Amino acid sequence: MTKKRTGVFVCHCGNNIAATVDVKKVAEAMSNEENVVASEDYVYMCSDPGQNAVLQSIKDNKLDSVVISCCSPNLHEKTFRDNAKRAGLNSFTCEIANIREQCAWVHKDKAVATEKAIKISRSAVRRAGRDQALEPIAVPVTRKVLVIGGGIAGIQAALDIANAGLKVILVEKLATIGGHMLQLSETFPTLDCSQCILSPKMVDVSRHENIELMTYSEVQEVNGSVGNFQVKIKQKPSYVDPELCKICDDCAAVCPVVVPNEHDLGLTARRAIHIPFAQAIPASYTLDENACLGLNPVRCGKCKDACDVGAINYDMLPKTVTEEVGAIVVATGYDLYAQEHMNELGGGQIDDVLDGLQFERLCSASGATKGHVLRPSDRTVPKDVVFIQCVGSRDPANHCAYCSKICCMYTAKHASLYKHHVPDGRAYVFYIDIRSGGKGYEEFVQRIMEEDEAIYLRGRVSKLYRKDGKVRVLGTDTLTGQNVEIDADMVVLALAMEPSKGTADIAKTLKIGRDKDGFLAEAHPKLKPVESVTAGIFLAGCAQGPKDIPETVSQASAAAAKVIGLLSQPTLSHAPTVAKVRNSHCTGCEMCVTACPYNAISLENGKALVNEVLCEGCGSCSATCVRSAIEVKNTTGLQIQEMIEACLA
Amino acid sequence: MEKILAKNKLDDWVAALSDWQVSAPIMEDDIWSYKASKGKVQLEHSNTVQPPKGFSFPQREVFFSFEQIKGQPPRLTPIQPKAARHAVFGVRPCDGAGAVRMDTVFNDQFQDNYYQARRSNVAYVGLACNKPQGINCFCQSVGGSPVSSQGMDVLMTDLGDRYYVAAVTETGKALMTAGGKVFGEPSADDKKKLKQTHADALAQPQRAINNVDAVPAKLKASFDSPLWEELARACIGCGACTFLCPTCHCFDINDENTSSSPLRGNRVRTWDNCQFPDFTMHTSGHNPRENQGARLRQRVNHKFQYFHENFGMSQCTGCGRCITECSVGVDIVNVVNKVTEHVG
Amino acid sequence: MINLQDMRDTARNMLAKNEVRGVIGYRRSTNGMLAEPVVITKPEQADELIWDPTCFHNLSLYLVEDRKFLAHTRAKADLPIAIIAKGCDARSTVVLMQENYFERKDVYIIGVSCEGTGVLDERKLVKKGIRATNSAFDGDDFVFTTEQGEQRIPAREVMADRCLECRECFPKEHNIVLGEDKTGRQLDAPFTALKRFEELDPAARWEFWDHQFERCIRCFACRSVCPMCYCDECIVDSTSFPVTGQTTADEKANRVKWIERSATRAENMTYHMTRVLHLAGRCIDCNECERVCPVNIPLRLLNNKMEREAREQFGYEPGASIGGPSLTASFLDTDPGKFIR
Amino acid sequence: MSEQQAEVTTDYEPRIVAFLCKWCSSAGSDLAGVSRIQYPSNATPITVPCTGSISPNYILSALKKGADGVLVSGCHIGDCHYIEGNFLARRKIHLVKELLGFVGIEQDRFRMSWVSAAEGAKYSQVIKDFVEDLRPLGPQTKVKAGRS
Repeated sequence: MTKKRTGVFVCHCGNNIAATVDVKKVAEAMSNEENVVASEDYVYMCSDPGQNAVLQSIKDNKLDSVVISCCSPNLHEKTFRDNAKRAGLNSFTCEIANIREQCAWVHKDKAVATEKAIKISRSAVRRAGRDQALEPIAVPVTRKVLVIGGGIAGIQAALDIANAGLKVILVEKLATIGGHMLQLSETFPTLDCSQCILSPKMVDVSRHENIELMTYSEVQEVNGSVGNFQVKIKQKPSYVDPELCKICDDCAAVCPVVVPNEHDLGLTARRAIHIPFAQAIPASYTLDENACLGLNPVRCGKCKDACDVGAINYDMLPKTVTEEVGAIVVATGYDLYAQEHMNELGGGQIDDVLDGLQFERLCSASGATKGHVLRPSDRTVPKDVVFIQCVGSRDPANHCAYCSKICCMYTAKHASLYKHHVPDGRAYVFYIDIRSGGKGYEEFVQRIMEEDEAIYLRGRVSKLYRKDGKVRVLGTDTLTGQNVEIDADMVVLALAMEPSKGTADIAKTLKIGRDKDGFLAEAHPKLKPVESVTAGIFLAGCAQGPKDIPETVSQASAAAAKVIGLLSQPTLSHAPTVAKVRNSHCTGCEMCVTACPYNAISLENGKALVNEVLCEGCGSCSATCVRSAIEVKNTTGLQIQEMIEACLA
Repeated sequence: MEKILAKNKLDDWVAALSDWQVSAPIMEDDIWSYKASKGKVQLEHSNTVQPPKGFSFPQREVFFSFEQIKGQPPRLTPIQPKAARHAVFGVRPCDGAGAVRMDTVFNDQFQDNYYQARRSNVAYVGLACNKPQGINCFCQSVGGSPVSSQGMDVLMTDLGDRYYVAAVTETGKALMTAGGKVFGEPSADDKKKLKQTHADALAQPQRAINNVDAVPAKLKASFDSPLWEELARACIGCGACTFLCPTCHCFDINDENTSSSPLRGNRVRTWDNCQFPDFTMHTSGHNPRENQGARLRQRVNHKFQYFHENFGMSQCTGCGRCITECSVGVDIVNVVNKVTEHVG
Repeated sequence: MINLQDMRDTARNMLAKNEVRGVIGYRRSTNGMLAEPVVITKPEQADELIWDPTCFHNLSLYLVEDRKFLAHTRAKADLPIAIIAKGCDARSTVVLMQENYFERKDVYIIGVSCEGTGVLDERKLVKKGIRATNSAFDGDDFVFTTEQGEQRIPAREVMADRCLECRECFPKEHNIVLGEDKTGRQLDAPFTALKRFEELDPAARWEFWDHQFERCIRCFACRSVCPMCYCDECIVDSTSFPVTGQTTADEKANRVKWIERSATRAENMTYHMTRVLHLAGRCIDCNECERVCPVNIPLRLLNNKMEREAREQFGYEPGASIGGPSLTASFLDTDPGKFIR
Repeated sequence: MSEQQAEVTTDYEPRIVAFLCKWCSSAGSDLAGVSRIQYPSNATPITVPCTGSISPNYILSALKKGADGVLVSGCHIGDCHYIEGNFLARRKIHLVKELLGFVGIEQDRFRMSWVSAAEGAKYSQVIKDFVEDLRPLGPQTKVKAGRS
């Protein structure tokens, strides 16, 4: 290799660096380096004059590589690489030596800080000395998007993206889209009917020419990377042809099998062949094969006989399709923390202790009791109802550490709905504190307290048990310091929200991370709240963390905007710092293939072959290869070795 | 100068050599190797795993150190081996013969100062082999003898409770003179016993190279023999045979950098090894000795043909180490016999 | 007991029927009583094959040599090659296949069970002062022919350390197998020697290894004899360098030198430590490296240490499965991480 | 071929090579900087993409070139930017650490830590602790190449 001509530019950063690091001395030390032909310092390297000085030096000294000793590469690596590019240099031969955050700001003694700054800079000079000029890899994109989850988040994202002219595949696990929002009676703080605002959107989805809806389906496998994912989707058979089904209910009428209805959270029953609810999209019956007597005319066959239009087909098979998409939105939503976990509150074994969603179904006009609040055990009107907040939330020792965010609001809503249904009833609310940040939220809660006369008790409930046909509630009112005992007709638990079942699996399938609570992890808590850590995969709704409907809709639209932005270009550019195989040394042992987190390596004619578009340049392959037959460009063993030497010289 | 040394006086002689560092074979890590004697010398060893060649030709020799500061001419600092006089006890005749061959190589046409600086300070106090040291001894097949004083400064012969000690060189005389009164004068009986012991030693059966005089010519005629590859089929290409050989002397010279900017380091000579694949590899990737057969041929031919042509003697001294220490049964005696037996 | 005639007949028949192109086995060497590896290719050579306590070599090395030879000569083998494989040899063959070095169909494994006696450690015999001209298995004993006549010694007194601790003397992976499966007949608990060594305090351990690494002469016998060290270029101190038409001048000039050629302690140590780390999860304890070391560096301790870590911390058993992932290319969520701050 | 023991100096300052992953620990050390948390200057950082890319050779090489201590720091388990690079590292580094201890090299010479981008204070603590633990050990001479 012909020797590099490197220029070093040491930034004072005003006094930020220069106060602790003798920048002149650093520049001088660098000028003694073998490859260095120019070494300068300047007060603000990132300023226009600073950048111009670098530009000029590159031209004057015919530099082929530059090192900027300045702040963290997270701040100005791009600035200086772009600048180097303007001067005709390859941007990948520009290295940053972080002498501010990692040196000047954390040390006081000028002598030792200067010495360390020299080591850091020298190390960057060595790296630059063996940097290859690299060109970004252009990746053509597929202008099609996969949205996983057909709740409000998925629906909103799908509509926004489809309206921008991109094709969307919306995959929903259940037989209908709509999600939990469809189970809600009214929504806070305006108390408008949930179904009424959601149903039109669901219809839009089903009629949109750019949206392909796949219900009763799950994503099984995802390969590829941003711009070009290959997804395998499996659609379970519904045994009913939605094109033919007239939703006449003749089939359900004759079906002999009765099972609990999930849509009503078990408060009602349904048949094996059923429609989840009247306005389901797609508007079609579904035969639940787990409940059915056997999909066999010999065993039963009543529904098939009853269907005039011949929509029922017992021989329908699962269908697996493979689709190419350019981006993915994950909106897999939440589930309520199971009552079974709450041993102190009866563990789900006490009659008339409901969770919030069950209560929604009691209040809903389309629900279990046709909109009359009746307690499940004896269908009487409950006169004393206790609502308990923070059940399972904010309890790091036993349950979930986090706040589920929406419970304060929906409990207030529940109390209000209850009082509207049963004006002479008493609504008690146990709370720890009220979190009502949101437009009109605080006013809403105040109104429930004052106008609806809900009785708010600050404290926790220690025990629930059944006594004399009622539920005895033992709690404390911490404001008066007294124990409280209430014989309630019904108790409603505001259970914590947790990531929906299957979130762990989908995270694994998508190779995206989860946070400590199991929610999908955003790439950055503040600056990248809708991006996952994997490029091209975006997050929307409660899969990423508890949130209410407006917030979910905002995030879904934000994710949609990101997707639209991403796919608005004909090609994407992928970092060229990818792994490279030395064929002469590779023996095809496949260790790198196993180690690669991105399935970017395969064996071709007995040698490892890197798919540069999939490779993220993590280097797991290179550390695993015992032969050094694979290395990441510009982070080679030789570079690291020389950097080590530079750190210890 | 010929003397008698009672075995229990051996340590006294060693003690008298206060100007010398004394090394002798000691058993450590289950092998015999030459180590600093620490005052005690017991000559009950079978041959050492490593020959004494490292005393004059160490595995690593620094020639000079260098430094290149940017913008300045390179600075070299020559390094000379430290000169300490070293007496090595218990050297077997095959290794004495080895020293003669090494001296020949490093003084032929060009005198290697590093070698010579060390060699001139080393004295070998040999010990004749009354019995072969192992099953693979064949010194008599290669012009040597188990009682030879070749290459020695002193030769000792074990006569039971005493050694017959004979000076071979002036250095040897000096060593013995330093011992002074620890020695006795040999009686006629001692001389007779010595003669008998030597005669008995020579009569001990050894492995043999067949028709040894014809070997160089026959090897020359067998250069293209397919037998080489066959005989090397089990060879694993390690360097044990040559690193342990008392006469293998090939070396490599490398710059070992301690810093790359400014460039600093040492120019170092290390043993090299004709059994390693890169020994003759060209930059192009071409290797004239591209398989282990060719490398075996090189080792054998160098010992038995080329050295003969250059210096009129076999380079191999028949110590048998390369046979004993080969982990897969490559046997130089067998190889020479097999290859030559088919040549007319 | 292994019937030698069975072994010879098997080899002869397979060669005669053209089922294999060669049989890798043992024959008598010219170096005393020892066996040496051989590849026979003709049926009439079958009678050269032997089986005795000096058949300690791990012959899977010659499968590697064979593949290298085929690659070098660009020859295509249409028949498999057969190998006589003890339990340990079979395990290393499995690792080689796990790493795709060759395919299962390319190898015909003639397994031989060590039946719990294992093989000889020649050094232990020398230490006992026995010079033998022949050795044979007999039940739990080895029988040596010496000048003083026949000498019978309980195998465990002179058996290789690895055999004393062997957990799997029966070659599980095989096409045919000779001898009985006496798995479980280990004489010492696994890692007995290792445990003994680990009782030393760190300072004593350092003193020990300092001395050992100092002594290494870097003849690379350990590496050369190791079936797992099949790299064309060793990344620590190569004595070979594959050059192809695509090799650039830059690659030739700028090779990473993790160590220097000088056989000094630090260099030797780096060489051995790297080797040990690269063998972690791949070394199946045939202990050929320690056997061939001319200066007796106890390399088995190092490899054993890695083997035990793999087994106890990661539940990993090298040479157990052709299809399984390699140790360092895989992980478990439950891997220990307490050492991390 | 014996090497000289490095003379024990009174004002000994341990020299540490710190391999930091780009996404968490390097960012964490940036945060320490932004927060102006002071810590000893003994550790010189080398940023690598991921702890999973750290070959045992890097660690041995640093020790051989005279590092008194080597630090490897990356994302917490589950937080790896590359999903599972730190899992691979954890296994590999465990082996390196065990081996170093086995041959009698002070276990405290080598350290691994998880430092997230949010843990600037932790990064500084890791360095402080490491320097304090290294100080009593004196200069590292065991693996260090001592050339004439």
